[in-house]
Amino acid sequence: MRRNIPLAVTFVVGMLLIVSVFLPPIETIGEDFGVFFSIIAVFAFFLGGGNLIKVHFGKIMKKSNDWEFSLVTVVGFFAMLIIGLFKIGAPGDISTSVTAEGSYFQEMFVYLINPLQSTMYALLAFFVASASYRAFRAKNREATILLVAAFIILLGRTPLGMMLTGWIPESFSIFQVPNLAVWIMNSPNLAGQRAIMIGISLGVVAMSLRLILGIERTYLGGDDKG
Amino acid sequence: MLLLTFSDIGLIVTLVIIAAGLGLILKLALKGKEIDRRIIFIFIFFSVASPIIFQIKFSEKATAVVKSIYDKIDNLPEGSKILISFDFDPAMAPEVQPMAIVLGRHALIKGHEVVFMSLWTTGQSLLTEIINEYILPDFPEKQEFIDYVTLGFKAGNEGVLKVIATDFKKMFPVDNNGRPLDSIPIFDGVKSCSDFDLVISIGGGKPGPKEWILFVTDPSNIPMAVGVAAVIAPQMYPYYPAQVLGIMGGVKGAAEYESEFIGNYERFKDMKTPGLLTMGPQTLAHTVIMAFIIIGNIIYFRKRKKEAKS
Amino acid sequence: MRKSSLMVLATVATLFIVSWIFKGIALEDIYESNYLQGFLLTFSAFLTLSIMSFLYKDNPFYKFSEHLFVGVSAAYAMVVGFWTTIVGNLVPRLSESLSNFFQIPYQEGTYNFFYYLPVIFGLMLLMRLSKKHGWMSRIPLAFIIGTTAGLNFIGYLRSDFTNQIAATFIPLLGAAGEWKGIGDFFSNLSLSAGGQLVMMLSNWVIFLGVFCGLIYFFFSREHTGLFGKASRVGIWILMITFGASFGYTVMGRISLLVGRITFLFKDWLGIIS
Amino acid sequence: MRIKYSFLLALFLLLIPFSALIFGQDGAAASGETESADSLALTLPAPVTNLKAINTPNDHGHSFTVTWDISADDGGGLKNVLFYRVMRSDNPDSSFKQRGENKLPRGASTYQDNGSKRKESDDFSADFTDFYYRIDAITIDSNVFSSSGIYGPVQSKGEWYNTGRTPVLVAVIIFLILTMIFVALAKKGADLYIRPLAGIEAVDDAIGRATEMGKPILYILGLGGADQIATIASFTILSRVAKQVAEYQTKLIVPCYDPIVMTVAQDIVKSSFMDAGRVDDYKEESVYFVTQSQFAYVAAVNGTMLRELPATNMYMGKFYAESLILAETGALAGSIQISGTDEIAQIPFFVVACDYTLIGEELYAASAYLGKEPILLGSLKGQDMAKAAIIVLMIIGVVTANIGGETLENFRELFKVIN
Repeated sequence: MRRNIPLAVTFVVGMLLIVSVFLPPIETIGEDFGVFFSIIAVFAFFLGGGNLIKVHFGKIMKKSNDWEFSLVTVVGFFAMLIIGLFKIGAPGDISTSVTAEGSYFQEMFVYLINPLQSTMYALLAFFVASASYRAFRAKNREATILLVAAFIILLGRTPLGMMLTGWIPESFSIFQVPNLAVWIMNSPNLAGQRAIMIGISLGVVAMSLRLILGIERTYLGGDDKG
Repeated sequence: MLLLTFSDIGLIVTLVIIAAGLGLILKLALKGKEIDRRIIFIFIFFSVASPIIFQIKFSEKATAVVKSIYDKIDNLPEGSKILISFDFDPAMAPEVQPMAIVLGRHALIKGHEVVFMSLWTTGQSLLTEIINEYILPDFPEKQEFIDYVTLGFKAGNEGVLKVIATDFKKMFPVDNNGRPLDSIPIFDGVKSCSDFDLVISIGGGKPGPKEWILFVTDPSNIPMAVGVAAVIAPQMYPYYPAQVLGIMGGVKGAAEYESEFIGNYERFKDMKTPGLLTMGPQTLAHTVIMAFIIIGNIIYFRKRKKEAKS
Repeated sequence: MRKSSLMVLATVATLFIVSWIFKGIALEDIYESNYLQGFLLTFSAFLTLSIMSFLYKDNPFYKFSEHLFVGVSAAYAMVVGFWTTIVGNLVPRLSESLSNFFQIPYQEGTYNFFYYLPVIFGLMLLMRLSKKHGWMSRIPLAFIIGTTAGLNFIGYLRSDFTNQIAATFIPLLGAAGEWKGIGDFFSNLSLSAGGQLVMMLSNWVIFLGVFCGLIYFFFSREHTGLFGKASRVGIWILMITFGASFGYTVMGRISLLVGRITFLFKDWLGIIS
Repeated sequence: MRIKYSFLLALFLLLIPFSALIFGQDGAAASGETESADSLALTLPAPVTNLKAINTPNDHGHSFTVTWDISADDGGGLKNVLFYRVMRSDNPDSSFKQRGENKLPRGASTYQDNGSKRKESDDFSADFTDFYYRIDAITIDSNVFSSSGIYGPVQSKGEWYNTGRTPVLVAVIIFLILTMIFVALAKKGADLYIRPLAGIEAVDDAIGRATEMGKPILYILGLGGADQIATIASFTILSRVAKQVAEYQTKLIVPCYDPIVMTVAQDIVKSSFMDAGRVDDYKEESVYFVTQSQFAYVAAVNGTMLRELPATNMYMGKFYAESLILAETGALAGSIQISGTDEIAQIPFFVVACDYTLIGEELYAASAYLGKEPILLGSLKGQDMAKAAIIVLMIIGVVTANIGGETLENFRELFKVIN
């Protein structure tokens, strides 16, 4: 029972959406359901925020490792929540956008969230280097192909590529590294991407069907009472 | 006397440090010792930061696709008519604006008569900015209407192209300032796009280089060159070399052109080259990454040899 | 805390306070509240460096930034969700008085009552906090998953996958009109990057690449014999794809770092113009 | 043998909808315009002829499809027609207004006039109400134009079934039947082979390794919400992992990016522990919410990796730019890493930085692999049949592409119909 109702809901909703494509009067139901989803997601914020506070409060109470930093999280969380919900420092009345220029909420974004997130993102520059060093090794045939493809593309994006292979005559110009790099991007790379994409599309269709038919039901957890 | 600029010193110091560091690591690598990743991180930070601080540029050797544009402009007889269309917006500008600047300079210094225009609404202000702030200050001797003219933006997307392919003055009866084209010397003898010796479109969206090729230059066999954002470049290659004589792809393409240009024109040796400047950190970082890939493989094979022995 | 870490903490704090003062003085002519602006900039720089310090090893500065980031960003997402979804989407459809309170236009519509459905589902989701009725939270989940499955099933069947297949229909001898007969082909034979041979080669590689790639993804057949060989070629194509995509992305990643370093040296330290 | 027949049957069935599409298509009006007008004379152009407006078929009403023959001076004659304007009124004599924001370019001969379905809207276009249409052929000067005769009255109405999408319906039904056949076969106990996947086999080893080392397992569900198929696939993998973890009594850490995903993950882990009969070992804090901000989440997970030093990291689901940050930090912590995503742009980073990677489709197949339930395996088999059909179609497509341009266009067109 506790498992069958949800299964039935999934089936009905899934089928309804499939059928709606063929029935003009309910054609837009998919969009409406999308909005519904985002509304449900906001309710889930209570669960998420509650869980976050619970975890960090727990750490503070127990004085477990690094509890001082949990305090930072909790203070930051509530400060931002209050600033945002009451639109503190907003340049106009309640109808101004919460991210309006000059509001404290936006200032927090510009001076706090933005540097943090762009620096986190920029760490990738370091990690592409360390990953290249660690993983591009000619251990076997596949790894060698991976290595060579990456190396040619890298070389093609520096002046070195042209310096090393610029002497190759026009009638063999495909072997000039920059040209070769373009060719790899346009041909084998394209083929690989396409094969993966077709596979994914097919997988999504099959997986969706398994979900609607209730063949795949692990996401519902067990038949327990919890 | 040896005259070294600030950035020359920076370049030398940077290269020496990186080379020495890599040499040291190579020595360790030959013993089969793995490198701590923090060392790689330091190299990356250094190779990105120092070109920014010292404004380091590396000279690029132009690839054939870029060189052919350069040669075309260089070899056209003085007084040839060139049409340059700025088909981009501010979002795309960092990538393609360097091309617009260097092409404008090159065309003017060769004494060609240049016509600037744009198919994008936002192109108008970019056009004015690029011409007035970057190109003209270097050419005080050039006169508007005789050496160059700005037609500005014209709405209508491909529609504009279809018309100017056969009749230029119908679409542009007057220039940017309202001056009739008939009274502009450059347009003496220009009826349609076919009367230009070269058409260049710089952009990456729609309408852009692709539309120029399809509607104007390919049907009328007009020499055409394009400059595009890096992501678009692969889509342009099928047109090369039959329909377009050359392609500049992304900042790299711009940098190659700049390098070729400043290498050949003493007067512009010290000009601002945004393309080459952007490529500085890229080139150094890419080279360092490649060096580490090679070192990684040396270590791997050394280790395998050792294991095979024992 | 050990003495050495206290020393580090004190040094870092002093450095940033000094930087704050200098920045404040430097900004005197630009901003009215120059010390506040100076603090904000310095603090941004501190956060930037704290995150970067993670590359060396985990440390208290990173922990501080990380925990601050988590708290503030979690609240950020919730606040934006509240204003855009609840106030932006739900309120104008359900309550005129609340719409007036938030000063947004009330959207009258015949089917607005449907919007109680997500509210009910949302409340059911919260039921999981109760031990007895916790199972009810599975109903909204089932609704979400049903929606996902339905939309994806029909969406992928209709567009993605048919488009991808259709794109593979390429002429193996070159585009229409380009094939000028075998004599012409041989007399112009070259490995030039824009030449016909290379173009043909590309088309063959794309076709065979997709073919072998798909073979690789076969689950219910043993990959042996001819099938196995094709599947092996499939892996190679995939490996080229991965290597090339990786190499291609490096440029974009370096640009990100350029952005951060420019912030540090230009906006904060003012070393470069 | 049975399998072989069903294979052929499946192949055949799958080919039907696509061929059905050939008949379902309607020829799109293509207007070949090559020359441009050379005279600018502002004489009135010839008006359009043969104007018709009909209720747009296969929709929910409030829409008309207007067609006409282009003006004699569009592309020929005086060549002075540059635009068309579709005008509508509820009165045959007056108050015609332009429909749509922009004029139509020359050469256009059809327009779909969609009005709003909402009564409150200014653009509301009521069903079962008389409307009249007129087309203006406009020259370069928008004040110089000639109008066609008035067509009408015409009424719009809605339909219940979209006949244009019948081919999709056929495809849907066939997919359903296909899956059912193989699931039924599987239930009857047909021996279904599946080839080994290294990434899947590594899961068991990785859990064993974690147990031996006494270190935790970190499971990341990705950045997708519960509305992503990849996330749902990840749920099923998590449930297997959790079951084994419960049996081996290893520690499991699941930091979540999305609150809904967190609730589902909590349910899954808890019931897996129950299934394993170790409900007392279930710790609520093992599945927790972090934040719904990409890089803050990564920052926190990175910290967790270096502080907890998990023996195994699993990344399954939807990942974006953070993929490499996570995988490299995990490698630094010395963990064995297994990943799987359907985000094509991120697969390369996982392949490079992780020990095992499930590429795209393999992620969805993983649940069937781990469960070894015949039903799931049957559905995998059905999926492979579809793949075989695609390969056949591809070959046919390439062959037609080489026969000639027109055949190719027709064949390609057949795929465009599914909309």
